[in-house]
Amino acid sequence: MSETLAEHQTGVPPHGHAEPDKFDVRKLDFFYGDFQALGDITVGIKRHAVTAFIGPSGCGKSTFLRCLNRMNDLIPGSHAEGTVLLDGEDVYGPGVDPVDLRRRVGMIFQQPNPFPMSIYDNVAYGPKLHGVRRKAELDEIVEKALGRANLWKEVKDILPRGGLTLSGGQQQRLCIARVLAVEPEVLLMDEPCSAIDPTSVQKIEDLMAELKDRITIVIVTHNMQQAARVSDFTAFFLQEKLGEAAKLVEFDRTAVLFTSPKDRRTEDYITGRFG
Amino acid sequence: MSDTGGRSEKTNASASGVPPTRRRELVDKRVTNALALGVIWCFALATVAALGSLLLYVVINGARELANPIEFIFSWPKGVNAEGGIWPTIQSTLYATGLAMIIVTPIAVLAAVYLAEYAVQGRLVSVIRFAADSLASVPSIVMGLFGLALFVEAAGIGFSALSAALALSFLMLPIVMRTTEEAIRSVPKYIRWGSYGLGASKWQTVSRVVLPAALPRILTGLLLATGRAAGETAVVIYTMGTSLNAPISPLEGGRTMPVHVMLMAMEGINLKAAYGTALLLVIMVLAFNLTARYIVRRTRRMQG
Amino acid sequence: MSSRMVPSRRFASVVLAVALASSTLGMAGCSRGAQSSTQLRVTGSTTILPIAEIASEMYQASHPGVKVLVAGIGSSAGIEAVGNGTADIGTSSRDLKPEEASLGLVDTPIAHDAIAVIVNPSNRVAGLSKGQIAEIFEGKVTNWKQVGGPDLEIGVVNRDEASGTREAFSNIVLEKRPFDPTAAVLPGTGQVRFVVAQSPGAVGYISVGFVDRSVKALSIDGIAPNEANIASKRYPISRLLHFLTKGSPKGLAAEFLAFVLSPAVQDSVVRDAGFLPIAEGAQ
Amino acid sequence: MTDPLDRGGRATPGDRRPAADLLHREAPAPGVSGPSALVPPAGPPTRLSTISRATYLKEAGLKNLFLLCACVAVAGVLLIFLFVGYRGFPIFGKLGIAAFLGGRTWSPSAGSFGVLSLIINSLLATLGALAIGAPLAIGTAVFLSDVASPRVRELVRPAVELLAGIPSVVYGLFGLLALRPIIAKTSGGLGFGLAAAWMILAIMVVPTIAAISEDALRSVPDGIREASYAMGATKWQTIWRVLLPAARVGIIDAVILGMGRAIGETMAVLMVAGNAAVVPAGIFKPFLTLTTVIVLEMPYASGDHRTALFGVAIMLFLISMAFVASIRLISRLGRERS
Repeated sequence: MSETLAEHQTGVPPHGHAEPDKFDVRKLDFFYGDFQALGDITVGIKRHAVTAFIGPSGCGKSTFLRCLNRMNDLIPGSHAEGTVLLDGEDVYGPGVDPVDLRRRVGMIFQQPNPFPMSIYDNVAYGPKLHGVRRKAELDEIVEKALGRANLWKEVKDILPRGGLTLSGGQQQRLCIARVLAVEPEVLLMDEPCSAIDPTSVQKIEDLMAELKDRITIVIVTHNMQQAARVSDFTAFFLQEKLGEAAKLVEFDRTAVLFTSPKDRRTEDYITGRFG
Repeated sequence: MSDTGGRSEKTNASASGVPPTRRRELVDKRVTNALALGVIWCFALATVAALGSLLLYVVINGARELANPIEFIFSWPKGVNAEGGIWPTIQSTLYATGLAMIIVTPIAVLAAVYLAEYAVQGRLVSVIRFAADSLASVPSIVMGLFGLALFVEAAGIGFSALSAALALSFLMLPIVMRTTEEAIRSVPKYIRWGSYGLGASKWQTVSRVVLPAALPRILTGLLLATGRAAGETAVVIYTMGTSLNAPISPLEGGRTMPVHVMLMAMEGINLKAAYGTALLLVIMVLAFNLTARYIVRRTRRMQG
Repeated sequence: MSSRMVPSRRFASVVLAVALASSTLGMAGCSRGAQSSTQLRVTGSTTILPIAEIASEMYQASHPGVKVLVAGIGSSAGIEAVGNGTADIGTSSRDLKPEEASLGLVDTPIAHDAIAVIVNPSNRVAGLSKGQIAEIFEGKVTNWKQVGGPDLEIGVVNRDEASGTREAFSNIVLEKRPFDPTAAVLPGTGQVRFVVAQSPGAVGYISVGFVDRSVKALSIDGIAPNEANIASKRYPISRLLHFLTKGSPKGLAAEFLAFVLSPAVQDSVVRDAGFLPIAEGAQ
Repeated sequence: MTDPLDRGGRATPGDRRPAADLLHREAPAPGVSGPSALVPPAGPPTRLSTISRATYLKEAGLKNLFLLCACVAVAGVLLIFLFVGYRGFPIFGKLGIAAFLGGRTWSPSAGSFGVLSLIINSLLATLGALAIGAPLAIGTAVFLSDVASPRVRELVRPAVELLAGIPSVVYGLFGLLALRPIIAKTSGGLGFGLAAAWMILAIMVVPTIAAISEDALRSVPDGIREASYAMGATKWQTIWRVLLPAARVGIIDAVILGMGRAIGETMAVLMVAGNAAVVPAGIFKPFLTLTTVIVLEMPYASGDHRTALFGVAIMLFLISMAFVASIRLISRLGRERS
């Protein structure tokens, strides 16, 4: 993609801080009805890097992830306050179309969720939504997306078969291919590996490393080893008391956060004292 | 049954130190259990026997009439006692029911889409649900008089397949609505998220992912409701009339199979025709039912 | 599927609109041309239904393009239908009531009918007096032993109020006194027949034309309901069957009426249905 | 189909396709470095598209269309009430509600339209049918949910479902021609009467009651069953003391729905009731109900008689609404208690 090329040409290091953050979140509060789920989150998600959100379950990391592409809009009675800037523009700004936002900020879920249709149609679904009609063009997009998801070789002969007939790990990669087919700028992954077998986990982690050159990746995981393996940056979330809003405790380069956390609570968590 | 029985036996055997009253309690408990379960078995068997005897009766008596099925199905009733075939009643039944299905399907499915996907719990939704439940429980004779008053007389459509279809669609509406809503709700949330996550709008998600996924169960509901409509008597008798006619235009009246059965039985002259028509009607309705079950089973196999 | 659903909805509404429009046109057309069109609606008595249906089949066979729609909905309904113009010919197995005189109907009798009182063949009673029958149907006599039969409860089978047979029976036998309200009310001649045939203590009344071997017709005041007795008018419970038109019959209605009165119908259909030709009774 | 993501005037013409779109949008970024990128470039912001009017209108329009469809159900109930009411209501004014509801004589030819006997008969038929049918149905439901082996269940459940699919006129035919002669032989009467109606209606309510009761029984968590067995209860004790009470609300709903089905049933009752407009003196005597009076007399009714029959339909409608309302009330009470 042109931006990536431009970066390399101008010699900016891929993860340099000089580059503006992809997401710039400022003082975000999030509510389910009257209950405040997230409080005062301020964080910058770095471009072309993998950022991991960790924390004990129920700490709001998934909720926060879903604020980034406004998936939370689907929950009746919820609302967000504060700003979430994507390339400098507020995704919660007046009139912003969450539907188009989600095309740019794709999402992978915990449970592999292929549609009950063929493998081909699963991947072609997104491009078709956005107006691609020509068969040849669709074929190309499908092959490319499956290729980027490292699934092409396994499924190229069984494209008309139902997506649900694949194994769990394959299904998850199919879902990744499905998202890649709409060329998102950001990929949000909500515990993508918790429902699949270890071999497939390996494949997906490899895939993330390949993809991050071109796509900004945010992954929620409760597996700290995974966070340490795949991410460049890590954010630690914590809900300290039941009924209180979850907060961002610490955010730093993964290497720093896991070796010398600044916050006591982070240290307790990563050393396994709770959670 | 057997495993609990086994368990209490074991208790009994090792109960040598237990006082006699306690032992009798255990025996009583076992006897009561066996008796009660026996009664439950009898109830279930009685239900099955009721179905069996009903079907058997209709089949035995109707089979004679259906000895020459082609003639019985495709020829017209002749003479004083409506002997011969029953083709016009079959055509009337299929016409009115098919038309009702065409009318009710889009409305019921979209209504269910609203309830399952768009509606926010509130006063309006509970009013809609109450109305649907009420509609489902309106006695069919009342629905028939309603059709007579509104479609046949006030709207001036007359005794016709269209009037019957409109009245029948009110009968089918709550059934199709409920089964479709359940079908839509049974589509996993995750699948919806997958679509939204790709930048699909709500309608795109509903129309391209949710409805296709729910289609088999929607079809099942539709078939069951259509079967119900095809067997309905009281609604059509006041909306389509009783004249023996094979309707071509929706404005023509006719006599459906259940109405024919009823008239033959009431008139009592040609009971053979009543049996034959009843058998055909039962076969038709069972075909709807069995197709519906087949669809469910096949989908379950494919998705599970 | 749902993208297909939108058009189908559109289709349905188009069908509806077209249907509604053409129905109004159709209705207008009907009311204007009812008398002279190629369609004739004959509605009313279930007793007359067999005659009307066969006659209509024969008539349609010899007059291609003509449609005769026959419905049996009861004499009263037939009279009302011809009165308000929803039928061209109303058929009735009873005479017009005084309050129906204002409808302006013209009566053409087409056949004689007698009403037989029937019992189960196992019943050893063979005949009753008219008075006894009246008492049974009024509910005053409730056991066969009161009229010389076995000790068996009488199961009275009555017809519904729409029935011309009931009307005639009420006029002739009960002299308009009320029926026993606890009696079973059955809506069809055949049903009365098979219920009586299946219940040992039952008694009912049906048109003589429908009596068959499954039931036994009682003689009344010693007179059996056979053809000779009916033609000679000795059998006490008999009546005329009527075709009614609004004003004197015109056009298709007149032609059909003439056909029904012709020997082709009178000598075969009317007789086959168990009635007597209108000319014969007059002798 | 129009592109739902058509962004009206805001997008550059011709950049509909996502890939191309993306390139266009990203293109300016590399040139701008540092914090200045956070400031939107001069000119209208083009990256985050706003909801276009067309999209918004389409989605809102569809939603309203669906709402409209859902409201057809409401309209149906109102129309029924309106049109049946419009035809039947005058009878209340003419006779007075008390004379209509409280009158014991239904004799149209004599101009008396008292429906009390018919109401009593309908209730007698319904309650008797439930007394037979409800235990049968609940027993069958228990059988299906907790007693039968999976294989037996796969045979019995379809049978129960098919029972629901059989047209009521076929039940009527069976009642009239198979059941009634048997009753006539054993009782010595005509065979018409409550006894015949009870048997037929009892079979007819079984599928309704059994299906809903079974759902209710199945929704009782397995943990509760296991807890009961673990305390040494037999299967029957578990069913009687634990499962049936736990599924109580659902079972009551089921019985009320069955009651609605029985009281509204027309054709089957018509064939076996015998249609005498009096409260019968015994269970083998003919009787007329609210539903059968309509189907029997409507073909020839005119004037006040016709109005009175529509009045009877209003009563049936209100009774069925009352059943639905009571189900709602019961399930609300049940929810509050638990």
